[in-house]
Amino acid sequence: MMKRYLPHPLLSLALLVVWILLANEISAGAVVFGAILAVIIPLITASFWPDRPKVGNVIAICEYGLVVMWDILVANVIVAGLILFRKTETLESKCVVVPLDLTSPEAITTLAGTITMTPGTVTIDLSADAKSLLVHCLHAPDAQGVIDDIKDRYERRLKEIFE
Amino acid sequence: MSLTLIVLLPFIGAVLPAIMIRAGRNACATATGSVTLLALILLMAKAPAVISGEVFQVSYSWLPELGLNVTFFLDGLGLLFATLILGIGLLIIIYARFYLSKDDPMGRFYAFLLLFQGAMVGIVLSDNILLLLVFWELTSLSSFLLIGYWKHLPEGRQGARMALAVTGAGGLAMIAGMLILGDIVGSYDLTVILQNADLIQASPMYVPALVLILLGCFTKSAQFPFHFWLPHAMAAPTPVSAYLHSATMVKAGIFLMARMWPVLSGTPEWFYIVATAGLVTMVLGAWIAIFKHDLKGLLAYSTVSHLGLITMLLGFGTPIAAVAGVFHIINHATFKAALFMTAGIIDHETGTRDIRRLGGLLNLMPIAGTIGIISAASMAGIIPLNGFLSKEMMLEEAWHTMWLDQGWVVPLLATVGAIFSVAYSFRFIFHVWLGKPRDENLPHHPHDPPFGMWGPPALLTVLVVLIGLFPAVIAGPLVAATSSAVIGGELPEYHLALWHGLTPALGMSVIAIVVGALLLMRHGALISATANLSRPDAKAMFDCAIAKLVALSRVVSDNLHNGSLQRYLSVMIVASVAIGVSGFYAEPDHTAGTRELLDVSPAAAIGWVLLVVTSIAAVVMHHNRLLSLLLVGVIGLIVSLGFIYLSAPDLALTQISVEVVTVILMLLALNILPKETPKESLPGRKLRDGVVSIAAGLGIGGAIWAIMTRDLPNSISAYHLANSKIEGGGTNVVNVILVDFRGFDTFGEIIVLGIAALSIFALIETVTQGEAAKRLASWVVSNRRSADRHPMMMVVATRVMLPLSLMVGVYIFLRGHNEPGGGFIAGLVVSVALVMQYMASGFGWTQNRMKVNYHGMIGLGVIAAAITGASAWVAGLPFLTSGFVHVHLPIVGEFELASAMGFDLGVFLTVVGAVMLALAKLSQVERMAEHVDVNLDPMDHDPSVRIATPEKEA
Amino acid sequence: MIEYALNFGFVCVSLALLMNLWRLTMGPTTADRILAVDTMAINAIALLVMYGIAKGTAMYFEGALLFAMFGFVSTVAYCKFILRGDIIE
Amino acid sequence: MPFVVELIISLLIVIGGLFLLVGSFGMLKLRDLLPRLHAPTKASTVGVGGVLIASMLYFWVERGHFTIHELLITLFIFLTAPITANLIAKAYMLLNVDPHSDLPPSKQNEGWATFDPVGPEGYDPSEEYQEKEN
Amino acid sequence: MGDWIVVPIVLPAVMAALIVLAVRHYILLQRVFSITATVALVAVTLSLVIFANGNGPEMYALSDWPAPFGIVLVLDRLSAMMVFLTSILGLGVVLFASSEWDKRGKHFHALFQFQLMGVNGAFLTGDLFNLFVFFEVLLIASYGLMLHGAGADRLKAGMQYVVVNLTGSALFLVGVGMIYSVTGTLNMADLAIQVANIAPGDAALLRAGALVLLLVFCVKAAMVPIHFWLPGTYANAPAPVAALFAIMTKVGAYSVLRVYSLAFGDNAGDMAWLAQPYILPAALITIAVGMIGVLAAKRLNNLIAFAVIGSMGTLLTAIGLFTPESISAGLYYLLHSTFSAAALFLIADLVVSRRGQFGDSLNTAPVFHQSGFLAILFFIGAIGMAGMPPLSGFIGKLQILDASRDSDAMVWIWSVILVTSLMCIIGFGRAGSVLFWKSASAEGEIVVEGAKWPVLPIIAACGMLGGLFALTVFAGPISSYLNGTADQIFDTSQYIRAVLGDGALAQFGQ
Amino acid sequence: MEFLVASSIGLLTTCGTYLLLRGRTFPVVIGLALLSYAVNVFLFAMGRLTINMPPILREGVTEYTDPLPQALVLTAIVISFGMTALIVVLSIRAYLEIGNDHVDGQPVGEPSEAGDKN
Repeated sequence: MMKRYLPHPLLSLALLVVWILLANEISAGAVVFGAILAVIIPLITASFWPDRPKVGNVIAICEYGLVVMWDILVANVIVAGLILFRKTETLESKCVVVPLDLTSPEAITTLAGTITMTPGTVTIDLSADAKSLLVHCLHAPDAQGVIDDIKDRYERRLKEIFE
Repeated sequence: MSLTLIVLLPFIGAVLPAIMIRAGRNACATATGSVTLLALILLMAKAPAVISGEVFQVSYSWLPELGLNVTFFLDGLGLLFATLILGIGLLIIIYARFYLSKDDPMGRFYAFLLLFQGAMVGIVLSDNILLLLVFWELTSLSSFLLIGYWKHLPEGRQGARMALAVTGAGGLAMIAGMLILGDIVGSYDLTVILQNADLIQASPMYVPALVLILLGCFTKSAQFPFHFWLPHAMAAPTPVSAYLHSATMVKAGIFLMARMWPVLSGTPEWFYIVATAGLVTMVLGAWIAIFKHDLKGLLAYSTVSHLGLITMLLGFGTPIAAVAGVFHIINHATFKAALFMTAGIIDHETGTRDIRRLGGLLNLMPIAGTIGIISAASMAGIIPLNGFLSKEMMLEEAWHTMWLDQGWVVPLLATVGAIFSVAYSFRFIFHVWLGKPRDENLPHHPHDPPFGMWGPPALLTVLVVLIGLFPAVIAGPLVAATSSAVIGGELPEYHLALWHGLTPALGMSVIAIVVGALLLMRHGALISATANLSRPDAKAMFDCAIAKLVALSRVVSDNLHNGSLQRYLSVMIVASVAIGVSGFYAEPDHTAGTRELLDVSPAAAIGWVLLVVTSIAAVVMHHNRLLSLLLVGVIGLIVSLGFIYLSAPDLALTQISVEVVTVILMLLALNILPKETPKESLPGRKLRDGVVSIAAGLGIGGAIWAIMTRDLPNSISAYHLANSKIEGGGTNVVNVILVDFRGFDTFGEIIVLGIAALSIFALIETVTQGEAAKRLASWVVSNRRSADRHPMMMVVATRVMLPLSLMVGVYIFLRGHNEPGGGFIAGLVVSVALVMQYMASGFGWTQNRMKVNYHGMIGLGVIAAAITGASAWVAGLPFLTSGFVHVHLPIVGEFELASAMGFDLGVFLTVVGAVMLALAKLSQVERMAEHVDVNLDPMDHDPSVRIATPEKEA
Repeated sequence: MIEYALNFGFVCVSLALLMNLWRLTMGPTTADRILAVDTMAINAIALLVMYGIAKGTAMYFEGALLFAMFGFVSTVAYCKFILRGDIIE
Repeated sequence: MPFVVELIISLLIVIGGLFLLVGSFGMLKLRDLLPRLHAPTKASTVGVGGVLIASMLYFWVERGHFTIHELLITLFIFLTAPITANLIAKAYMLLNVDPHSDLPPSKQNEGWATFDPVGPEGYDPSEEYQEKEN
Repeated sequence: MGDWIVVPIVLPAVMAALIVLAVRHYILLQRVFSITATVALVAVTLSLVIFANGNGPEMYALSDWPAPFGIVLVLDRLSAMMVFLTSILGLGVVLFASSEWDKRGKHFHALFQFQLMGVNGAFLTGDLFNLFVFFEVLLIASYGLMLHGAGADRLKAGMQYVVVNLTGSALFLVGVGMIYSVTGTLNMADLAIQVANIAPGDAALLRAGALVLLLVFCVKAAMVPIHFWLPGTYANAPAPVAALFAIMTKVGAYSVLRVYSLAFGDNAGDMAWLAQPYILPAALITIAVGMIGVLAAKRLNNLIAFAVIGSMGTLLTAIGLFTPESISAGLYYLLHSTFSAAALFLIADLVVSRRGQFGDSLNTAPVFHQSGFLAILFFIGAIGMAGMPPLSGFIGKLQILDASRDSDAMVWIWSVILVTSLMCIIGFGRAGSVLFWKSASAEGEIVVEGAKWPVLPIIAACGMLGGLFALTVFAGPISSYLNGTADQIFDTSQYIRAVLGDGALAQFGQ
Repeated sequence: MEFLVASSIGLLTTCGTYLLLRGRTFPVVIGLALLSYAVNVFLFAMGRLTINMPPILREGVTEYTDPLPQALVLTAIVISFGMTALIVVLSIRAYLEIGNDHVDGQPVGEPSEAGDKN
């Protein structure tokens, strides 16, 4: 019953939030209407969401979010400095390969997205069997350090969230 | 009433032969003949009264505003011609029954013939010159059909076309002339016009009218210099020649000159044009006739000559000459019809019409011979036949006529004409009937034809003799009645008699006969003497002229319409700039505007720079198509930013949404099209295009500058602003205008979208046929392709975005009435969300999950909008009238429900349906070209599933 | 003070847009140009939001939202075109 | 309005503007596409983010009504920016990079997705599929 | 007439949507729907004509907004006549197409109904921008129909047609925009008042805008030098569509007549009869170009297409004179040329479909089936087109000549019309001779599979010719209706009163 | 500001027209797109330019820009979108059928290598 009419509770919740964000008010009307939509739209789009994702552990999500936020801020400043003050010739740009332990496509995508959003690294490709990420670093004298950083800071947490 | 019936009968009868032909040839001929006979009887019933001076008239209203009415009248002139037409027509019908072979479609022949007959009767009985024109042109058309009756003969076709062209041209000239005439008099009624001779001749438009009308007459009656078509019309079957060229069609011109004689004649212009043309035609026609070896050719030119004679008589402008003309009309009709039929008999019996192969036929076919000889003698003007009488009268008149103050010109030329006339008539007698057979190997062995063929000419020949012997008795009353109708006043003194004493005319006659006979005796020498004279071949000249005309037309037309879109567009653009500028400067009344201008903010200036650079770059780099597309996208972005800056949020939203979908469409297209535009424009071309474009830009820029610098006058939009909230129930005035004030525009607009999608669908559905399918089948993917079709990251992200986007779509839709948004933008948002799925996950996978039929959506959308509109009818209000209520629900609170939302929903559905249908269809072509199959997997590789068991969903 | 900040912001974004324009027209690769367009869209969003602050109205929010969404879609479409030729396969 | 809030808003706007500028400047300055790709991420994170937060604060404090829909834009950007970067990079690599000499190996069974096809040989995912009307 | 006024627009639209929604897979049902709808349309429009004949103009305010603020439809004698003509023509076309043509592509009937909707809307609307919308509806439907069944030549011609008309649409917006920018209105009746009271300094802009708009209308009406789209389009369009297009050019002519007599007529002060000096010479050249094309044509369909250009020139000449008499004559000719063009295109298709691989090229080919019967039809059609008696073309031309006698350009008009008539006669004579006569001298016989006696197409073609006969026989009553129409057009106060009420007339100086 | 808008419209028209006059379908389509931008802005500017006066009714606000041209432009944008879609598909269809994308009067079926003669 629940499964049938509310196939993705988390999605529905997210949509309700989105609706409130859109309507830009937290009123009874908005919530009711948002709730209706939050039920209907997942039903309509259910076929696009075949049995995934399995997400749990809200605390882990929040922790991950905060870590990423902080990293983004820091990395932004660093990269801004690189762009503004380093001569381009002295930048050690290179591609590094990050082998993956994650298997869920959602998790991989989130990881790749996180890598990109933290300035200084951009995910530019994935291996065909989705077991490695190709990451381009703007300035990475220490390639292995970057890989370790990624695996430690992000992948580990994502593993907790998704699996 | 019966007058109308006389005209109508042949037309009605024209249907009969086509039906009756199935009943056999005799039945067909009988039916046709009885129709004509009936008309003739009706006519004859009126003859006595007409001859005694009565005029019958009948009138029906047809197009009174124009003065075009169906009015007929019957006076002496009409009677004469109608009798000739119907009488000879009847004879021809009988004759043709026997003349036409079994292979000839007789039904068609009789139908055309009756059509023609009706048209001719119409001409001579019309009391309205516009009606007369109708019949006039009808004769041209029906004679076209008759002349071209033997359609397998090239001569027939060419002759028919030539006749149509010449007489048609004359007819057109006559239209103008008649209209002028009607304008002068103020009426198109012939009877009225005939009363107003003074008015007409005093009018400054007299000469143009005269010339135009005469053009019609001369072409129809084959007067010099329009005589050339007649001999070529001889390709028609002989009954046609006999009918058209003796008594009827060619006489139409004569008829009209006679008809108009009271009002047009008597002026020097009339005399010099008509008499001269007649004189020249008479002499020229006769001269040419001498050299014709074809029997019908000889007769044709003799007809030309005789028509010239009559024309000349009418041209003299004196009553007595007119009488002579009228008399000759009768005489010519009798002997010429008989002669044509005789020629037809000869042709029919011997299989040839070449005089050089004939001879001594009198012995073989005595009856036909007798008929032919008598008629030809009449044509030569031999006493005591009717031809002699009228020729005498003609010579008599010629004797008195001064031409440019010279007394000798006309008599001399008239005599010369008579000499030639005698020569060719005698030739017809001596070379055909008398002497020895010249060719023993004639196609057929000649003998007298059946009665049906010789009866009609025999009857006419009897008339020839009788009129000659007892002119006053037989023809007198008719001539008198006709002449008085022609002259329109008192008849002059004249005698229809064989003997007038020793007059100059008699002397001229004698000279003509003697010299003519001498000429014939020296015929061989004459032919060899003139063999080297260049004889302009009228047909060749005509053909050449037409060919030149056609070639010239082709040059003009083909060079003008060279198939180059560039030319068409540049002409159009130049024209629009020119007409706009000319309108602007038509009067120097423009004043510069006084509106206070806005300041330029730095951001606006930067936007402007962006726009300028990207626009120019789009032109400069247009050879790289992808790049130009990219640049267009940027321009769209800037334009929508501009809209936002300039207080038009709705526009900006629409612009950006449309932009994206357009880009996707164009990318789909570009995949098929070449990726580069070759550099093929020459510098001159570029310069020209540049000038044109700059002109267009300056024009439009100048216009908008002039507009923006002045204040807006009182606009109707003030009302929209004032009533949007109160009456329309929405605070977004633009949206209220769209769905309410001008909802009908939007209704049309969504239909445009729907049609576009349907057309796209239809266009692509046929791609599987013909050349396109072959090209697609042999398509080679040239570019390097990435290996992963559906990058995993993208797939995942777009799936997350789908519900979000739908949410946004709903949001945009719902707020449209009060805030920027609305059904259209929402529709595009949703479409784009769906397109994203197509792009990320592939067509097959997505399509399998879309349970929506886009066709249905379009239809549903339009119907939803229409039903919303029509629901106002229930309330007795006009289409699309919207209503709104404020609904109060617990928890949710108050919100507004407007019927306009139903309309907007229709918009939404149509937009989504149309966009998706178009894109889905277009992508189908791509797949056909790429030779790749659709993807059914959620993504190329799903690491969590560990391959090998691809999920399959319905 | 906010006004000055906004003006500064406008100048920054404007300059940024000009730089994007340079990249857009100069290339050298098509990918560069696509990147430039994408960045332009981002800058435009920022511009819109700042403009909304300057005018004190939330009316431009939807504009920004749609810019974000459509900017993404068109960029994806361009890239897909280069990658696969066929953007809906 | 409290001066502090005003200051914060102003600072956020200035920072956002600066990062936007730096992002575009980087795109201008860096030599090659892949490094350039790094630049706009600043614009899309801190640049736009700063401005959006400023906007939220401004409307909240200055106009007195709590606006949160800016977050939605942020959400969108966070969701989309990695994808665009990824795709642009892939497009660039496809045309300008040789996978064997310019890229490190994937160290896996299969190579980088842009260049090497996926899945077992011979598998045709589109069997049984019939195109519907649309 | 109330709500019935909007029915000629809504009925086809809904019917088209219904066809798409419900019966798009069933050609037979599509035909039934389409024909039924068209018959109903004929009935409705006929009653509109009858109503208009007995009453003054009537306004229908859509969405119930008072004019000039909302969109209005206006039913007067002119618009009633035009929608009636459209529906009659539509009936012929749909009958013709329902035999076989509609199967050669998709969505024929839906597009066809949308096309009718667009045309009817353009005739009925009293709003300048709404006119634009309906122009677009009818154009885009015509694009779809024109490309129906595809084929290389058709696609090539279609491309040109579409691009030219898109450019035209852009110009339309420019023109409307300029007019709005100085008058502040879109309603035609209101426009008439605003034009009469225009501020002197704004007049130049108004003139420029109005003339640009004129050019756009003339693009549709295929006036030289913006006629280029027509020959290729008409010659390559599917026959029933080409026949339907006979009304498309008339939309342009109608718009010229409507706008430039209402808003730029007698009361427009300095701008009175603004369009006249531009239209008249161009129209005469149009006739000449058309008839030169007739002479030059190497294909039957081209021949007819150029003849259509010529007839449009004649029509525009009459309209360009802007006198009650000339308008009345022009409208008569409009009716005539619609039927004759449609008839000729339909007949041409019957001929072409029987000539096998010879198609419509004017070359000698062997005899084909039913050539005798078709020759008669062609002959009648050609007579009509060339303006030969006794059919309505002659009467129409006569009326136009008659109406132009007081014009300064009388000599020009007369000589051009008459001389070109001759060219038309020669051209059609040559064509007919090649098609139907010369074949007798060629060997063999063409046998085309399936070309028997298609009932519906022949009925349709004969019906169109029947229209010519009806016009001829009932020339009197029709002309008196048209005279009334012309008077109504010239008495603009009737129209304005109907739309805006009595109060507005005070500003109009009447 | 007005001058910027006017010159932009002029420039867009010029560029659009120039591309419209090229001999291949794709530039023509691009040209039409530019032209329709120009015309849309033109029509929009009919209501004169205003800044920050969107026609969304608000309490206490009395000055709005002219909403009517905006509504007209909206309609025009949508219509030109439909038209563009159609012509894009048409250009593909014609290219597939004819084998080239000329619009400059080249004969059907033969790609031209020669320079532009017109």
